[in-house]
Amino acid sequence: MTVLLFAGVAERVGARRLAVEVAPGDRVRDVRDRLVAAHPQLEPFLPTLRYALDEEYADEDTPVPAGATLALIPPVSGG
Amino acid sequence: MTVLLFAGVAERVGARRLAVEVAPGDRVRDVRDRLVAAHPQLEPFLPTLRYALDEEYADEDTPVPAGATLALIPPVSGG
Amino acid sequence: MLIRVTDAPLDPSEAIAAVASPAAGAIDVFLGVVRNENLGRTVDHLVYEAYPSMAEREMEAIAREACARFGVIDCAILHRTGRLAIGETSLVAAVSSGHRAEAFAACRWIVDELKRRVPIWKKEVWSDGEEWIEGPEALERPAPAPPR
Amino acid sequence: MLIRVTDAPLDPSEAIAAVASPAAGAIDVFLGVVRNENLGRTVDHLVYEAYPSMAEREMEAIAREACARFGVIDCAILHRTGRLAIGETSLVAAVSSGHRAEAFAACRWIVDELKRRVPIWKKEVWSDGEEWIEGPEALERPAPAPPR
Repeated sequence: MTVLLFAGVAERVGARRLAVEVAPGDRVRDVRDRLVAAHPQLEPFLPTLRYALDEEYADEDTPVPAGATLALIPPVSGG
Repeated sequence: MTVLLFAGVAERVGARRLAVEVAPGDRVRDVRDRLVAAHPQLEPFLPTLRYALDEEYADEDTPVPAGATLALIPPVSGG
Repeated sequence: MLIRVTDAPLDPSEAIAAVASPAAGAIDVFLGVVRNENLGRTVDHLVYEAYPSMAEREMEAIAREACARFGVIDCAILHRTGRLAIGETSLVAAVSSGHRAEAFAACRWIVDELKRRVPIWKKEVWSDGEEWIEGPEALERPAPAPPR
Repeated sequence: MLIRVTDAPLDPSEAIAAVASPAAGAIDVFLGVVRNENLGRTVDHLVYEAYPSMAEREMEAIAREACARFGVIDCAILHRTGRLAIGETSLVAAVSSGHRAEAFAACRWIVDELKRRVPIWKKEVWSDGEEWIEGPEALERPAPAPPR
Protein backbone atom coordinates (compact mmCIF):
# COMPACT_ATOMS: atom_id res chain seq x y z
CA MET A 1 0.00 0.00 0.00
CA THR A 2 0.98 3.65 -0.30
CA VAL A 3 1.93 5.49 2.88
CA LEU A 4 2.06 9.31 2.89
CA LEU A 5 4.43 11.21 5.18
CA PHE A 6 4.25 14.90 6.06
CA ALA A 7 6.08 17.70 7.81
CA GLY A 8 8.63 16.59 10.43
CA VAL A 9 7.94 12.92 9.78
CA ALA A 10 8.70 13.27 6.07
CA GLU A 11 11.88 15.22 6.79
CA ARG A 12 13.05 12.69 9.36
CA VAL A 13 12.45 9.68 7.14
CA GLY A 14 13.66 11.47 4.04
CA ALA A 15 10.62 10.50 1.99
CA ARG A 16 7.11 11.80 1.44
CA ARG A 17 5.73 8.51 0.15
CA LEU A 18 6.58 4.88 0.94
CA ALA A 19 5.34 1.58 -0.44
CA VAL A 20 4.59 -1.11 2.17
CA GLU A 21 3.52 -4.73 1.79
CA VAL A 22 0.13 -5.45 3.31
CA ALA A 23 -1.23 -8.89 4.24
CA PRO A 24 -4.95 -9.68 4.22
CA GLY A 25 -6.46 -8.88 7.63
CA ASP A 26 -3.83 -6.26 8.46
CA ARG A 27 -4.89 -3.38 10.66
CA VAL A 28 -3.37 0.09 10.77
CA ARG A 29 -1.09 -0.91 13.62
CA ASP A 30 0.37 -3.81 11.66
CA VAL A 31 1.36 -1.52 8.82
CA ARG A 32 2.66 1.02 11.31
CA ASP A 33 4.81 -1.60 13.06
CA ARG A 34 6.26 -2.72 9.75
CA LEU A 35 7.07 0.91 8.89
CA VAL A 36 8.81 1.49 12.21
CA ALA A 37 10.87 -1.67 11.76
CA ALA A 38 12.05 -0.41 8.37
CA HIS A 39 12.42 3.24 9.48
CA PRO A 40 13.35 3.40 13.16
CA GLN A 41 13.45 7.22 12.86
CA LEU A 42 9.65 7.02 13.17
CA GLU A 43 9.87 5.83 16.77
CA PRO A 44 9.89 9.25 18.48
CA PHE A 45 6.76 10.34 16.59
CA LEU A 46 4.63 7.38 17.71
CA PRO A 47 3.18 8.81 20.96
CA THR A 48 1.43 11.66 19.12
CA LEU A 49 0.94 10.20 15.65
CA ARG A 50 -2.55 9.90 14.19
CA TYR A 51 -3.52 7.93 11.08
CA ALA A 52 -5.77 8.51 8.09
CA LEU A 53 -7.03 5.86 5.68
CA ASP A 54 -8.12 7.29 2.35
CA GLU A 55 -8.32 10.82 3.81
CA GLU A 56 -10.30 9.91 6.94
CA TYR A 57 -8.95 9.59 10.46
CA ALA A 58 -8.63 5.93 11.45
CA ASP A 59 -7.81 4.03 14.64
CA GLU A 60 -4.86 1.69 15.05
CA ASP A 61 -7.49 -1.06 15.05
CA THR A 62 -9.03 -0.14 11.71
CA PRO A 63 -8.61 -2.89 9.08
CA VAL A 64 -6.68 -1.75 6.02
CA PRO A 65 -8.69 -2.22 2.80
CA ALA A 66 -6.83 -3.42 -0.27
CA GLY A 67 -5.50 -0.51 -2.30
CA ALA A 68 -6.04 2.02 0.49
CA THR A 69 -3.70 4.94 1.15
CA LEU A 70 -2.44 5.38 4.70
CA ALA A 71 -1.29 8.80 5.92
CA LEU A 72 0.82 9.37 9.03
CA ILE A 73 -0.50 12.53 10.66
CA PRO A 74 1.74 14.24 13.22
CA PRO A 75 0.06 16.82 15.48
CA VAL A 76 -1.44 19.44 13.19
CA SER A 77 -0.56 23.12 13.47
CA GLY A 78 -2.57 24.93 10.82
CA GLY A 79 -4.40 28.19 11.34
CA MET B 1 -28.00 77.88 22.33
CA THR B 2 -28.18 75.46 19.41
CA VAL B 3 -30.09 72.22 19.91
CA LEU B 4 -29.61 69.33 17.45
CA LEU B 5 -32.41 66.85 16.73
CA PHE B 6 -32.04 63.47 15.07
CA ALA B 7 -33.98 60.55 13.64
CA GLY B 8 -37.56 60.18 14.93
CA VAL B 9 -37.24 63.27 17.12
CA ALA B 10 -36.25 65.45 14.18
CA GLU B 11 -39.08 64.06 12.05
CA ARG B 12 -41.66 64.57 14.80
CA VAL B 13 -40.62 68.14 15.52
CA GLY B 14 -40.08 68.94 11.86
CA ALA B 15 -36.64 70.45 12.46
CA ARG B 16 -33.07 69.22 12.79
CA ARG B 17 -31.81 72.28 14.61
CA LEU B 18 -33.48 74.69 17.04
CA ALA B 19 -32.33 77.85 18.75
CA VAL B 20 -33.22 78.13 22.46
CA GLU B 21 -32.67 80.94 24.93
CA VAL B 22 -30.45 79.97 27.87
CA ALA B 23 -30.20 81.78 31.19
CA PRO B 24 -27.01 81.78 33.29
CA GLY B 25 -27.02 78.76 35.63
CA ASP B 26 -29.31 76.70 33.39
CA ARG B 27 -28.88 72.95 33.47
CA VAL B 28 -29.71 70.49 30.70
CA ARG B 29 -33.13 69.85 32.20
CA ASP B 30 -34.03 73.54 32.12
CA VAL B 31 -33.32 73.74 28.40
CA ARG B 32 -35.13 70.46 27.86
CA ASP B 33 -38.22 71.72 29.70
CA ARG B 34 -38.26 74.90 27.64
CA LEU B 35 -38.01 72.81 24.47
CA VAL B 36 -40.89 70.58 25.49
CA ALA B 37 -43.04 73.62 26.31
CA ALA B 38 -42.42 74.99 22.82
CA HIS B 39 -42.64 71.58 21.08
CA PRO B 40 -45.04 69.28 22.97
CA GLN B 41 -44.39 66.59 20.33
CA LEU B 42 -41.17 65.92 22.28
CA GLU B 43 -43.13 64.63 25.28
CA PRO B 44 -43.34 60.94 24.21
CA PHE B 45 -39.57 60.76 23.66
CA LEU B 46 -38.63 61.96 27.16
CA PRO B 47 -38.54 58.59 28.99
CA THR B 48 -35.72 57.27 26.76
CA LEU B 49 -34.02 60.48 25.65
CA ARG B 50 -30.32 61.02 26.38
CA TYR B 51 -28.43 64.30 26.05
CA ALA B 52 -25.06 65.37 24.72
CA LEU B 53 -23.34 68.68 25.36
CA ASP B 54 -20.68 69.49 22.77
CA GLU B 55 -20.56 65.87 21.59
CA GLU B 56 -20.31 64.27 25.03
CA TYR B 57 -23.10 62.53 26.93
CA ALA B 58 -24.39 64.74 29.74
CA ASP B 59 -26.81 64.33 32.64
CA GLU B 60 -29.97 66.34 33.10
CA ASP B 61 -28.10 67.99 35.96
CA THR B 62 -25.13 69.13 33.89
CA PRO B 63 -24.80 72.93 33.74
CA VAL B 64 -24.99 74.31 30.22
CA PRO B 65 -21.90 76.36 29.30
CA ALA B 66 -22.40 79.51 27.25
CA GLY B 67 -22.23 78.78 23.54
CA ALA B 68 -22.57 75.01 23.98
CA THR B 69 -24.45 72.77 21.57
CA LEU B 70 -27.05 70.43 23.04
CA ALA B 71 -28.04 67.26 21.19
CA LEU B 72 -31.17 65.25 21.94
CA ILE B 73 -30.19 61.56 21.57
CA PRO B 74 -33.03 59.04 21.18
CA PRO B 75 -32.10 55.37 21.75
CA VAL B 76 -29.34 54.58 19.26
CA SER B 77 -29.65 51.74 16.75
CA GLY B 78 -26.44 51.68 14.73
CA GLY B 79 -24.53 48.57 13.85
CA MET C 1 -6.79 53.49 14.62
CA LEU C 2 -9.06 54.00 11.64
CA ILE C 3 -12.40 55.57 12.62
CA ARG C 4 -14.91 56.85 10.07
CA VAL C 5 -18.58 57.68 9.57
CA THR C 6 -19.26 57.98 5.86
CA ASP C 7 -22.01 57.73 3.27
CA ALA C 8 -19.68 55.89 0.89
CA PRO C 9 -19.65 52.06 0.66
CA LEU C 10 -17.42 50.37 3.25
CA ASP C 11 -14.45 48.23 2.25
CA PRO C 12 -13.47 45.54 4.78
CA SER C 13 -10.03 45.31 3.14
CA GLU C 14 -9.33 48.88 4.15
CA ALA C 15 -10.10 48.08 7.80
CA ILE C 16 -7.94 44.94 7.66
CA ALA C 17 -5.03 46.87 6.16
CA ALA C 18 -5.46 49.58 8.80
CA VAL C 19 -5.04 47.18 11.75
CA ALA C 20 -2.27 45.07 10.19
CA SER C 21 0.91 44.79 12.24
CA PRO C 22 4.01 42.55 12.22
CA ALA C 23 3.06 41.55 15.78
CA ALA C 24 -0.46 40.46 14.81
CA GLY C 25 -1.20 36.75 14.63
CA ALA C 26 -4.96 37.20 14.46
CA ILE C 27 -7.39 39.68 12.94
CA ASP C 28 -11.12 39.48 13.54
CA VAL C 29 -13.43 41.48 11.32
CA PHE C 30 -17.15 41.97 11.88
CA LEU C 31 -19.56 43.20 9.21
CA GLY C 32 -23.03 44.44 9.98
CA VAL C 33 -25.10 43.76 6.87
CA VAL C 34 -28.61 44.85 5.82
CA ARG C 35 -30.87 41.80 5.95
CA ASN C 36 -34.16 41.32 4.17
CA GLU C 37 -36.22 40.64 7.29
CA ASN C 38 -36.60 41.92 10.84
CA LEU C 39 -39.14 40.87 13.46
CA GLY C 40 -41.04 38.99 10.78
CA ARG C 41 -41.37 41.99 8.47
CA THR C 42 -39.87 42.15 4.98
CA VAL C 43 -37.38 45.02 4.80
CA ASP C 44 -37.06 46.99 1.55
CA HIS C 45 -34.07 49.09 2.60
CA LEU C 46 -32.59 50.92 5.59
CA VAL C 47 -31.66 54.53 6.18
CA TYR C 48 -28.89 55.26 8.69
CA GLU C 49 -28.57 58.70 10.20
CA ALA C 50 -25.69 59.80 12.43
CA TYR C 51 -24.54 62.68 14.54
CA PRO C 52 -21.27 62.28 12.67
CA SER C 53 -18.79 64.27 14.75
CA MET C 54 -20.02 62.79 18.04
CA ALA C 55 -20.32 59.31 16.52
CA GLU C 56 -16.67 59.36 15.45
CA ARG C 57 -15.70 60.65 18.87
CA GLU C 58 -17.55 57.78 20.60
CA MET C 59 -16.17 55.23 18.12
CA GLU C 60 -12.65 56.43 18.83
CA ALA C 61 -13.27 56.19 22.59
CA ILE C 62 -14.58 52.63 22.13
CA ALA C 63 -11.55 51.65 20.03
CA ARG C 64 -9.15 53.05 22.62
CA GLU C 65 -10.98 51.32 25.44
CA ALA C 66 -10.97 48.01 23.52
CA CYS C 67 -7.21 48.22 23.01
CA ALA C 68 -6.63 48.86 26.70
CA ARG C 69 -9.20 46.40 28.05
CA PHE C 70 -8.31 43.43 25.83
CA GLY C 71 -4.64 44.18 25.19
CA VAL C 72 -5.11 44.09 21.44
CA ILE C 73 -2.84 45.81 18.93
CA ASP C 74 -5.16 48.00 16.87
CA CYS C 75 -8.84 48.55 16.04
CA ALA C 76 -10.75 50.04 13.12
CA ILE C 77 -14.43 51.02 13.15
CA LEU C 78 -16.27 52.21 10.04
CA HIS C 79 -19.99 53.01 9.90
CA ARG C 80 -21.98 53.93 6.86
CA THR C 81 -24.90 56.38 6.69
CA GLY C 82 -27.64 57.11 4.17
CA ARG C 83 -29.76 54.67 2.23
CA LEU C 84 -28.55 51.05 2.25
CA ALA C 85 -29.97 48.23 0.17
CA ILE C 86 -30.29 44.60 1.29
CA GLY C 87 -26.83 43.00 1.42
CA GLU C 88 -24.93 46.26 1.84
CA THR C 89 -22.52 46.67 4.74
CA SER C 90 -23.45 49.19 7.43
CA LEU C 91 -20.63 48.48 9.89
CA VAL C 92 -17.07 47.16 9.73
CA ALA C 93 -15.14 46.54 12.95
CA ALA C 94 -11.65 45.04 12.78
CA VAL C 95 -9.27 44.08 15.59
CA SER C 96 -5.69 42.80 15.39
CA SER C 97 -3.98 40.98 18.25
CA GLY C 98 -1.23 38.53 19.04
CA HIS C 99 -3.60 35.58 19.48
CA ARG C 100 -7.16 34.88 18.46
CA ALA C 101 -8.99 34.88 21.81
CA GLU C 102 -8.47 38.60 22.38
CA ALA C 103 -9.29 39.49 18.76
CA PHE C 104 -12.68 37.73 18.94
CA ALA C 105 -13.50 39.11 22.39
CA ALA C 106 -12.52 42.70 21.59
CA CYS C 107 -14.35 42.71 18.25
CA ARG C 108 -17.52 41.41 19.88
CA TRP C 109 -17.22 43.98 22.65
CA ILE C 110 -16.74 46.82 20.16
CA VAL C 111 -19.92 45.90 18.28
CA ASP C 112 -21.94 45.60 21.50
CA GLU C 113 -20.61 48.90 22.77
CA LEU C 114 -21.22 50.68 19.47
CA LYS C 115 -24.84 49.57 19.53
CA ARG C 116 -25.15 50.88 23.06
CA ARG C 117 -23.74 54.35 22.75
CA VAL C 118 -22.71 55.59 19.32
CA PRO C 119 -25.25 58.19 18.11
CA ILE C 120 -26.39 56.48 14.92
CA TRP C 121 -30.00 55.60 14.11
CA LYS C 122 -31.58 53.17 11.70
CA LYS C 123 -34.88 53.57 9.93
CA GLU C 124 -36.47 50.45 8.48
CA VAL C 125 -38.43 50.95 5.30
CA TRP C 126 -40.95 48.31 4.25
CA SER C 127 -43.21 48.26 1.21
CA ASP C 128 -46.02 49.76 3.30
CA GLY C 129 -44.37 51.98 5.86
CA GLU C 130 -41.27 52.88 7.82
CA GLU C 131 -40.09 53.18 11.40
CA TRP C 132 -37.09 54.50 13.30
CA ILE C 133 -35.68 51.60 15.29
CA GLU C 134 -35.16 52.56 18.92
CA GLY C 135 -32.31 50.81 20.67
CA PRO C 136 -30.12 47.87 19.75
CA GLU C 137 -32.33 45.24 21.33
CA ALA C 138 -35.11 45.85 18.81
CA LEU C 139 -32.81 44.15 16.32
CA GLU C 140 -31.71 41.29 18.51
CA ARG C 141 -35.08 40.09 19.75
CA PRO C 142 -36.09 36.83 18.06
CA ALA C 143 -38.80 37.11 15.44
CA PRO C 144 -42.30 36.53 16.84
CA ALA C 145 -43.74 33.05 16.38
CA PRO C 146 -45.78 32.75 13.17
CA PRO C 147 -49.58 32.96 13.69
CA ARG C 148 -51.34 29.61 14.04
CA MET D 1 -19.64 26.85 1.08
CA LEU D 2 -16.24 27.97 -0.17
CA ILE D 3 -13.44 25.61 0.92
CA ARG D 4 -9.90 25.83 -0.43
CA VAL D 5 -6.28 24.91 0.29
CA THR D 6 -4.04 26.90 -2.01
CA ASP D 7 -0.52 28.26 -2.34
CA ALA D 8 -1.88 31.55 -3.74
CA PRO D 9 -2.43 34.61 -1.50
CA LEU D 10 -5.81 34.63 0.29
CA ASP D 11 -8.37 37.38 -0.31
CA PRO D 12 -10.78 37.99 2.60
CA SER D 13 -13.17 39.75 0.20
CA GLU D 14 -13.64 36.52 -1.69
CA ALA D 15 -14.66 34.72 1.50
CA ILE D 16 -17.03 37.54 2.45
CA ALA D 17 -18.66 37.48 -0.99
CA ALA D 18 -18.96 33.70 -0.79
CA VAL D 19 -21.00 33.75 2.44
CA ALA D 20 -23.13 36.79 1.55
CA SER D 21 -26.89 36.25 1.69
CA PRO D 22 -30.00 38.49 1.75
CA ALA D 23 -30.86 36.85 5.08
CA ALA D 24 -27.49 37.70 6.66
CA GLY D 25 -27.37 40.52 9.20
CA ALA D 26 -23.88 39.66 10.43
CA ILE D 27 -20.66 38.33 8.94
CA ASP D 28 -17.64 37.50 11.07
CA VAL D 29 -14.30 36.98 9.37
CA PHE D 30 -11.17 35.65 11.04
CA LEU D 31 -7.68 36.00 9.58
CA GLY D 32 -4.72 34.00 10.80
CA VAL D 33 -1.65 36.12 10.11
CA VAL D 34 2.07 35.39 10.26
CA ARG D 35 3.50 37.25 13.22
CA ASN D 36 7.11 38.20 13.80
CA GLU D 37 7.48 36.44 17.14
CA ASN D 38 6.49 33.17 18.81
CA LEU D 39 7.43 31.91 22.26
CA GLY D 40 9.95 34.71 22.52
CA ARG D 41 11.74 33.82 19.30
CA THR D 42 11.96 36.14 16.29
CA VAL D 43 10.32 34.49 13.30
CA ASP D 44 11.76 35.08 9.82
CA HIS D 45 9.00 33.31 7.88
CA LEU D 46 6.69 30.29 8.04
CA VAL D 47 6.23 27.31 5.75
CA TYR D 48 2.82 25.64 5.71
CA GLU D 49 2.46 22.13 4.40
CA ALA D 50 -0.88 20.35 3.90
CA TYR D 51 -2.32 17.01 2.98
CA PRO D 52 -4.47 19.03 0.59
CA SER D 53 -7.24 16.61 -0.37
CA MET D 54 -7.81 15.47 3.20
CA ALA D 55 -7.46 19.02 4.53
CA GLU D 56 -10.22 20.25 2.22
CA ARG D 57 -12.36 17.29 3.21
CA GLU D 58 -11.95 18.10 6.93
CA MET D 59 -12.52 21.80 6.31
CA GLU D 60 -15.76 21.02 4.51
CA ALA D 61 -16.87 18.74 7.36
CA ILE D 62 -16.11 21.52 9.86
CA ALA D 63 -18.06 24.08 7.79
CA ARG D 64 -21.07 21.78 7.55
CA GLU D 65 -20.96 21.03 11.25
CA ALA D 66 -20.67 24.75 12.09
CA CYS D 67 -23.77 25.53 9.99
CA ALA D 68 -25.77 22.80 11.74
CA ARG D 69 -24.48 23.42 15.26
CA PHE D 70 -24.80 27.22 15.31
CA GLY D 71 -27.67 27.66 12.84
CA VAL D 72 -25.64 30.01 10.67
CA ILE D 73 -26.27 30.64 6.99
CA ASP D 74 -22.96 29.89 5.28
CA CYS D 75 -19.26 29.38 6.00
CA ALA D 76 -16.05 29.77 4.00
CA ILE D 77 -12.63 28.41 5.00
CA LEU D 78 -9.46 29.16 3.03
CA HIS D 79 -5.97 28.03 4.04
CA ARG D 80 -2.73 28.91 2.36
CA THR D 81 0.32 26.68 2.00
CA GLY D 82 3.96 27.27 1.09
CA ARG D 83 6.28 30.00 2.28
CA LEU D 84 4.59 32.92 4.03
CA ALA D 85 6.28 36.16 5.07
CA ILE D 86 5.47 38.15 8.21
CA GLY D 87 2.09 39.85 7.81
CA GLU D 88 0.77 37.42 5.20
CA THR D 89 -2.55 35.67 5.78
CA SER D 90 -2.47 31.91 6.35
CA LEU D 91 -6.16 31.37 7.16
CA VAL D 92 -9.46 33.04 6.35
CA ALA D 93 -12.67 31.81 7.98
CA ALA D 94 -15.95 33.65 7.30
CA VAL D 95 -19.42 33.01 8.70
CA SER D 96 -22.73 34.69 7.82
CA SER D 97 -25.78 34.56 10.08
CA GLY D 98 -28.97 36.40 10.95
CA HIS D 99 -27.55 37.94 14.10
CA ARG D 100 -24.07 38.55 15.42
CA ALA D 101 -23.88 36.14 18.37
CA GLU D 102 -23.97 33.03 16.17
CA ALA D 103 -21.53 34.49 13.64
CA PHE D 104 -18.90 35.17 16.32
CA ALA D 105 -19.44 31.80 18.04
CA ALA D 106 -19.37 29.75 14.85
CA CYS D 107 -16.30 31.53 13.48
CA ARG D 108 -14.41 30.99 16.72
CA TRP D 109 -15.44 27.33 16.77
CA ILE D 110 -14.31 26.82 13.16
CA VAL D 111 -10.84 28.18 13.90
CA ASP D 112 -10.49 26.06 17.06
CA GLU D 113 -11.67 22.96 15.22
CA LEU D 114 -9.40 23.59 12.24
CA LYS D 115 -6.40 23.81 14.55
CA ARG D 116 -7.43 20.53 16.14
CA ARG D 117 -7.96 18.32 13.16
CA VAL D 118 -7.18 19.70 9.71
CA PRO D 119 -3.96 18.08 8.41
CA ILE D 120 -1.87 21.20 7.91
CA TRP D 121 1.51 21.79 9.51
CA LYS D 122 3.55 24.89 10.14
CA LYS D 123 7.30 25.18 10.18
CA GLU D 124 8.82 28.20 11.88
CA VAL D 125 12.02 29.50 10.35
CA TRP D 126 14.28 31.76 12.42
CA SER D 127 17.57 33.34 11.45
CA ASP D 128 19.41 30.43 13.09
CA GLY D 129 17.21 27.40 12.64
CA GLU D 130 13.78 25.99 12.01
CA GLU D 131 11.23 23.71 13.64
CA TRP D 132 7.97 22.00 12.72
CA ILE D 133 5.38 23.17 15.23
CA GLU D 134 3.51 20.25 16.74
CA GLY D 135 -0.07 20.93 17.75
CA PRO D 136 -2.11 24.12 18.03
CA GLU D 137 -1.29 24.79 21.67
CA ALA D 138 2.34 25.48 20.87
CA LEU D 139 1.11 28.71 19.34
CA GLU D 140 -1.29 29.66 22.09
CA ARG D 141 0.97 29.24 25.08
CA PRO D 142 2.04 32.60 26.49
CA ALA D 143 5.61 33.60 25.81
CA PRO D 144 7.99 32.63 28.63
CA ALA D 145 8.82 35.32 31.15
CA PRO D 146 11.95 37.28 30.24
CA PRO D 147 15.08 36.19 32.18
CA ARG D 148 15.84 38.22 35.29
